[in-house]
Amino acid sequence: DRATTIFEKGAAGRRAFVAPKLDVPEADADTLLPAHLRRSAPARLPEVSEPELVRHYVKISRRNFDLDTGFYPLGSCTMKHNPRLHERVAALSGHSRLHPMQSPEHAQGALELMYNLERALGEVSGLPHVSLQPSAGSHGELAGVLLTRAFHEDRGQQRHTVLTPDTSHGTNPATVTMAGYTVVKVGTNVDGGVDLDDLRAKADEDVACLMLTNPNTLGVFDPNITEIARIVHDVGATLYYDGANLNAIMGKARPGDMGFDIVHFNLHKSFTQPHGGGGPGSGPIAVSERMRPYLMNPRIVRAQDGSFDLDEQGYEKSIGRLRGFQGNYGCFVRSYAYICSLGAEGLRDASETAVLNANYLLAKLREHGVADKLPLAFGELCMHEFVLSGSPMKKDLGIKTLDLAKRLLDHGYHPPTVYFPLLVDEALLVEPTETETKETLDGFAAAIAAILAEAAEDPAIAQNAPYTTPVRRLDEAAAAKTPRIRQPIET
Amino acid sequence: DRATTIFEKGAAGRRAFVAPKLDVPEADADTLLPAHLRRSAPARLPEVSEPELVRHYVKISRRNFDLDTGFYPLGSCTMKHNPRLHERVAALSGHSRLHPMQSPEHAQGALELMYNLERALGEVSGLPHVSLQPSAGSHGELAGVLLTRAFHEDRGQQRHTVLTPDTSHGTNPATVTMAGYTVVKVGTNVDGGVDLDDLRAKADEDVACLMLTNPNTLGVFDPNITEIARIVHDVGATLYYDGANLNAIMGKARPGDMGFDIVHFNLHKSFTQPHGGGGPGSGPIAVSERMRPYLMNPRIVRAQDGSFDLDEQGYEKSIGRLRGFQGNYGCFVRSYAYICSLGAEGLRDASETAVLNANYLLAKLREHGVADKLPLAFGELCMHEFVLSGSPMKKDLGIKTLDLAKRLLDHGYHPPTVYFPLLVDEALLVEPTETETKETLDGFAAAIAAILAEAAEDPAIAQNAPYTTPVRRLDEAAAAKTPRIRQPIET
Amino acid sequence: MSQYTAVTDADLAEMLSAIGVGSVQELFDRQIPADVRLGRPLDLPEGMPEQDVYAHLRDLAARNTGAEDEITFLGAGMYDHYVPAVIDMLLGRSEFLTPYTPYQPEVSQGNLQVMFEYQTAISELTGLPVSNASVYEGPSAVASAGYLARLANGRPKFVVSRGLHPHSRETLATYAHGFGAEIVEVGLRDGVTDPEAWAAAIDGETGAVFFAQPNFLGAVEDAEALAAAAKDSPAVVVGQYDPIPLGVLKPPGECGVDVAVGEGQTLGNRLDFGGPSFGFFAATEAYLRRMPGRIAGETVDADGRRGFVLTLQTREQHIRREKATSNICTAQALNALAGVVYLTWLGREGLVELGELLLQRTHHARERLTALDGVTALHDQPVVREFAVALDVGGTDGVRRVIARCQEAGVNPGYALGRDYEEYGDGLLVALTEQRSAADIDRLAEVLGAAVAAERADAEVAAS
Amino acid sequence: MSQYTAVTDADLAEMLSAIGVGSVQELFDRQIPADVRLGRPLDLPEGMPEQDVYAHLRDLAARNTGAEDEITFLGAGMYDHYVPAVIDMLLGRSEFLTPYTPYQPEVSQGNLQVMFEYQTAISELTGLPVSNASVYEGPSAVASAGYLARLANGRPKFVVSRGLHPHSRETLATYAHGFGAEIVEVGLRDGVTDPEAWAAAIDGETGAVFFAQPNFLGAVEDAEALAAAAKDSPAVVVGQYDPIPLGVLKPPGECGVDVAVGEGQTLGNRLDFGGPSFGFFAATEAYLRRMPGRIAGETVDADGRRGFVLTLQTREQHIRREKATSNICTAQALNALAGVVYLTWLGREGLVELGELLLQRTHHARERLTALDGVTALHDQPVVREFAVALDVGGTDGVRRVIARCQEAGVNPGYALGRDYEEYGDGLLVALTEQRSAADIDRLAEVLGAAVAAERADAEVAAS
Repeated sequence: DRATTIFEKGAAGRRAFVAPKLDVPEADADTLLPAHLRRSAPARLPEVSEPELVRHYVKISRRNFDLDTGFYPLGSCTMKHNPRLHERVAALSGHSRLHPMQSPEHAQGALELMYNLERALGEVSGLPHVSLQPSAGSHGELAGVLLTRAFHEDRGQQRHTVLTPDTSHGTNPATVTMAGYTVVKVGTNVDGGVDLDDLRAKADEDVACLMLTNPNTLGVFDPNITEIARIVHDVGATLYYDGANLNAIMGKARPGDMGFDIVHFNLHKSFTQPHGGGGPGSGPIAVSERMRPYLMNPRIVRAQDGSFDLDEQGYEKSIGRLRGFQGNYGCFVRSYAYICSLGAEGLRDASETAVLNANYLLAKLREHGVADKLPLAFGELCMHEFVLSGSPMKKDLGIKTLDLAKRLLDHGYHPPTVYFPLLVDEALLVEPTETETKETLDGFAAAIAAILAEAAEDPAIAQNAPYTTPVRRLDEAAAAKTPRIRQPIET
Repeated sequence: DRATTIFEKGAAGRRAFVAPKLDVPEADADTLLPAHLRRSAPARLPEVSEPELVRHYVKISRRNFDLDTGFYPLGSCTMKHNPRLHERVAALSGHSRLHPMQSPEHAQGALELMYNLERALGEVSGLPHVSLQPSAGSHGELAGVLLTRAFHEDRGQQRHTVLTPDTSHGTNPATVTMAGYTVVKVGTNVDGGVDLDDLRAKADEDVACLMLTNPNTLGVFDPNITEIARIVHDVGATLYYDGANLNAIMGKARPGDMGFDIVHFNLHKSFTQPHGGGGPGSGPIAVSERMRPYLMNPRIVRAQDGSFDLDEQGYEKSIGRLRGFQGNYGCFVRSYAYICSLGAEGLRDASETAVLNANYLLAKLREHGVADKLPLAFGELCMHEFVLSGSPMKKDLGIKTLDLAKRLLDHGYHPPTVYFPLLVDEALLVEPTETETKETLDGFAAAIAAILAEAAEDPAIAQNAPYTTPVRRLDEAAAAKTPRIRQPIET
Repeated sequence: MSQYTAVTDADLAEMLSAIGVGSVQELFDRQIPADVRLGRPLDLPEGMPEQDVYAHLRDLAARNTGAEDEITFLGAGMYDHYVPAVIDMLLGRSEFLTPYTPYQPEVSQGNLQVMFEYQTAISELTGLPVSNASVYEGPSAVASAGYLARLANGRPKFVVSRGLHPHSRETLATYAHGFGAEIVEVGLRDGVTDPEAWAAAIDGETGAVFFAQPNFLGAVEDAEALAAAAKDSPAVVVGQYDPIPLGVLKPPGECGVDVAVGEGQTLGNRLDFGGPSFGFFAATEAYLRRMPGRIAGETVDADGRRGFVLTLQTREQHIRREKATSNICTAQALNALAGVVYLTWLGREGLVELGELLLQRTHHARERLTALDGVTALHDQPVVREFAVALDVGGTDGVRRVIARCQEAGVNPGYALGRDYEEYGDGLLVALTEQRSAADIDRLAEVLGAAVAAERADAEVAAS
Repeated sequence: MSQYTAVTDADLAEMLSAIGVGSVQELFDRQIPADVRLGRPLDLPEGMPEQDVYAHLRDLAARNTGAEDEITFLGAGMYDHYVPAVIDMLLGRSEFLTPYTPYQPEVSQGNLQVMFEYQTAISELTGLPVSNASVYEGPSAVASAGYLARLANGRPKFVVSRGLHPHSRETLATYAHGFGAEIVEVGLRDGVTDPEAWAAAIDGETGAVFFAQPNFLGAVEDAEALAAAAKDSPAVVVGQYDPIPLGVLKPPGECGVDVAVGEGQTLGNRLDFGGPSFGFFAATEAYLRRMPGRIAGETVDADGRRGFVLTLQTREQHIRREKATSNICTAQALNALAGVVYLTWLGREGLVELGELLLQRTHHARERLTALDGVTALHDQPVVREFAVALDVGGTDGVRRVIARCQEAGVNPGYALGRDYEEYGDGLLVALTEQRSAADIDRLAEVLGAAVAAERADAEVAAS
């Protein structure tokens, strides 16, 4: 069947909504709102009954692959299980129907929750001062770079560049530009870490910050992190920790102890939020003492009597707000519940198992003899994720990483991240997470092996995959060339 | 993939449950519970983590056809849309965590709701005295026949038979036997109604009750209902209304006004409960004044001050309890919400639209020229459902009603009820309900026509259908011959 | 047209034209005789927008005191166990929530497999090889077991322990009066079924015997001994079990029980003021073809793939009509799904841990309460999750007043046994779940102690 | 092993052996230098069973006063609209809840189609041809519009109406300080943006102008006139819109607005103490390739079937890195789903009906309140869903005390404007939704009247 949108369904006059009755004396509507301010024709929204609405969205929902149905080893995204308890507690009306402008005296539970979450994040990161405000990791990055700017400006310095490794997430350089800095790339050494010589060469007094992920997007923990911190701090720059990979080290190592000044968390990754098809997320930041004065307002404060308040002027040199209200509180509830459920030991178990699972999957792939077609890009072991290069596979078997990914769909798996990080040719970035079973990892490794074996016989199968999905390969070029980004409506 | 049960998944030691800590002084467990009363080995329940649990059940859920995905015209089951508001209100902790033994003073909201629902059901049926206790329609039937027994016994009469038409639901005769009576069948006349001559011949002083559905399972409203009631009452018997088909007449006609003494409601049909894969349901009964004294206890009573109470001795000649506590309250909440949403006008609209949709679908099938292969069994028009006979189809095209049903699955429709009512050869009982759109009915009629056309070309296609379902036709005979009704467990 | 119907004016015109009638009313006028047509609108309130219905139902909910609103030790047949969030999520899925009975197995494999898994779980729990896919609830399951016995051996006498839930005894009596069986009740002694009276009541005319494990007073019965007493009679031995204690109690299948039934609410179902929940129904192989209700069985499809179907349907009403083993049709599929998910969530070790925890907490609570002035144990039998005490407050009315006093202090101390047992007019039945912590037990002891003392002081004043 | 992980002892042995290490710790020891390893457990509380986490979070919730606990007229950027139950159900489906961004379109058609439908709905609502698939929320959407202008024309001056939400102005300032733009604020006169000061502030160096419709005081601005004033400048005209009033207000696309942004919470999203919600972002065709965030587009698959993909990705950070139009990555897909479902639920007529209802109720509430002693209108501009009054109670502290008095009586009368506007220290901002009935408005008038009177009486006593 042709996919039909909700705008192509229903009929004029149908409705799911029953309007409340007008229960006040009726005034002349045109007097209340003069004609020149009025809408002349209604927005052409769908006209459907509730049964039609439900059926439409239930049906299209089933055209998604989801984490509750299958393995989703999307590297750098930490697709771990989403406990359903979190949805239950977030839905409690005391949380879900709490108005953001409610006075603090009437929001003590919410403020205590946020205060506790701040402290927990401070402890996990080793950086004591936390702001929960940013809406996502990229938003946390922006906060961090703007804090860096404030830090330097407070010292009377105008610096112009920010260093980012060539393995970094795309959000890092994009953030740098948005924050008014210029990106300077730093190379990667043969072990997959920062090229110290290149770093030394580029680290000068014009550098405001080095943005780093550790372990980085290669799944490599940089063993020179202390030296890197020294180099950066020696030129007066800040060291920023992109927390996307925090799931590798919870309870095992802390960015603060490595010398980082600023860290952002992806609550939707390490602290398990449902990813929602691409949001919502939440990107709190934690900072060291010297960055504290610049944090975003308002600040949650606890009085002597144990009560909580929102201090709009809590940080005197604050960079200001990054959004409305206090951040994505609904996300805080979920991640706080997660931390309460797991505790110190459970968080450590999560990271240990994430690293164990990744290394086991890597070993299992080697057992299947796929290492010559899909070698590990760097090192021998990995942290919570690893990067394979599909370059030999492409050369020897004639199938690209993209083909492998599409063929995995036919096996019932969501593919790993493909073509990232950029410095690895035909990259395949695999992050199994801690919530997968050994059986699942075994099955996935076997599927990769089967696809390679199949390609050795007939590469066209993978090249034209997938076959069993709701649609087959889609023409992205055509979509970009003549953008059709909304449904045309005739009446 | 082979279907694997939850007992075939997981591994020893895995768990989703975290037990609360022992927070009381530990006593010697064997003293508390001596060995001869103790279980020697644990029940071999599954051992899985929460992610495994979720994935297993989400995955198998997708092997169901459901009402939110497609048309489900299962005759006699009233598969109308389930408003999601009902799930929301039923989940409110004041309803869902209310203990059934809570004292009435602390359950005033629940009792008021039940009181209001009783009154609404009384008004819809025209029979003022209501007990919500029965758990389902069949349970309501049992209540009704036991009430009948009590009624006669109270008059010093021991009657032995209950009349049921040959069109009746199977629950009717089964109930009669359970209640200690003998079934006597009454025939159907050429119009699909009760054969009055046969009724007159069988109605004697040994008859305790006539159980009737009106409109009956042929979708025919019996025009002689007043005469039928007279015949039954003349011999001192009661007249029982099987409410499965109430969706045809809400706000249009009332069993009480037709002369019925007892009616059961299927809240899960007429008053839209989710069917849950076969329950829960709820089968309240409403009765006339003369049956009132025998109703089940406890009775909800309202005091002068407007407060509510449960009177365990409310009906002095009560037949007693039919189950624990007060009935399926969670179902009452949903159906009460439905009645509140629709009001008098909405309920009438529901029945009017149900009858309109059924007649339209019938007309549309005629338009497609399928009437010669699948003629309407009785009459010209229908109420909320209609019965086609697949007899000519079988003879002319070589496909049975079952084949047609299975082929409909490939078209994305749930088939109508098949081979019921029993008196129609190759019966197909179609109930579209009021919540379906004209477009859906058009599509369904076209699909039937397409299947007949296809069968004219090649009957084997339908004979071997379905093809696109999670499994194909299943061997029911083998299942019954060597019953395998639980998963074997090895360790 | 409402929010749930979709016939626009344009649709209506086309539809009426296709049917060949002039109006919807004509469809009714031509089929329903004028004298039974309702010539007026139903006398019901006007329909309301969704938000107003929500507000109304929320207001009603707010006028109930639920288990979130007080610390409750109420049990007596339903128990405030924690329902894990995965259950809400799974039961809320359209795919489980909205289909009907799996009449078309090819598109109902989800439900059918759930039934098969549920049957396996109940079979494991009870130690009996045969389970159906659920019946309505506990007390009617007991009555259904009576009907099974009636069909199986036709003997007219049912011997029933007074330890059975009062609602079970009443329901059994209601059913039995219909199909014609006589109830002989056997009393309790020292909190358990009087063994001598029990043995004496069973004879060649006994169609079935019924006991509860634990019984209504919370006492663990010697189930093996009770079953053994019926060994030489034709009687079907029926045990009504609370499933949670089966984590630690000897299962019916090892006690000589023929049919084990019970209330399934505790397995992942909400309290819901008493329903819906489910009844479980398990039996020995001998009764397979006498079972009421749906049973799922394993088979293969046309391609040889494993699949599940409803099986042994010749027992059922839609096939056998008046000769069916039961009239049951719609039962409790969704609640049974909650049951098997809950048992899976607990897991093999979890059910045992839960049972051991309850054993300890119940013992502790009994110790704490019987240490209070005016509170004594009603019996000294082993208890797993519920126990009975006697309050020296002058009988049932006094107990009720004590309960009311406790509720004012935010604690519901339990159930007044005098509501059902004249002989235990001073009895209070106190139930534990894993949601009642040691701190809650402390609070109960404090509040109950104060309430009993206050009641006795008031009684003294009144007496003087 | 926790409830979420699954490595049994047997698994562990096999896995370590396959890897070739002796322990999990070895994996860390070999990769993380000793000097940065954490040699101690995290200083966090012990993990808790699910029931205890639930109880803890419920206790915290109970210490908040939510919109179910008082009659609230709080608005000021988020509004207590009724969220229909279908939204909970759809958003709770695993299929929508748990996937990530649709990087693999073949198995993400559900999400992609939702985005496409959402874009269509926003385009219809705003009368602008281009919408992205959502940004974080309202104020950062305003700031993102500033960045779009910065990239589009590079002019350094932003002219901002003081009628913009204070959080929007602050967020814009924070962002602008980073990418280098200067903010010029234009004050309000008679409740709306001062037209002369506005026109005067706009010149050839103006990169963007920003106004809010309705503005923070609830007043309907003459959007066309404000946009027209920027017609001859290079400025991008940015309107921050409240979507619900767009049922009755002239859409930005007909007012000369280039970029319409706003807070999407009111479209089917919970209050959630401020988030998550979504920001909408719509623009004229000219800015299509400058848009931040995801955009879904229609295309065909290898078999020619209609399908949807993420499109124009060369704007985005994961492709263009430092040259991207924004750094946004994860945005608000699930919240935007709620948005399009809500708009569908309302439907074409419903959005208008809702707007007209709010218009009437807001007018009525303004009449009722300004009839009270000590309460006057802060402005007389047309209002749709929110209005401002002045309380003669001696300034912001007095207003806050009046609010507290009302809350004690179970009514939250609104927002103290003095929190953000020194010039409106006596201001109270009162918001309506369809959930606030005429009876609620009566109750507000009663409670506010009494509170103002009491405050004034107390002040008199204090003064005397």
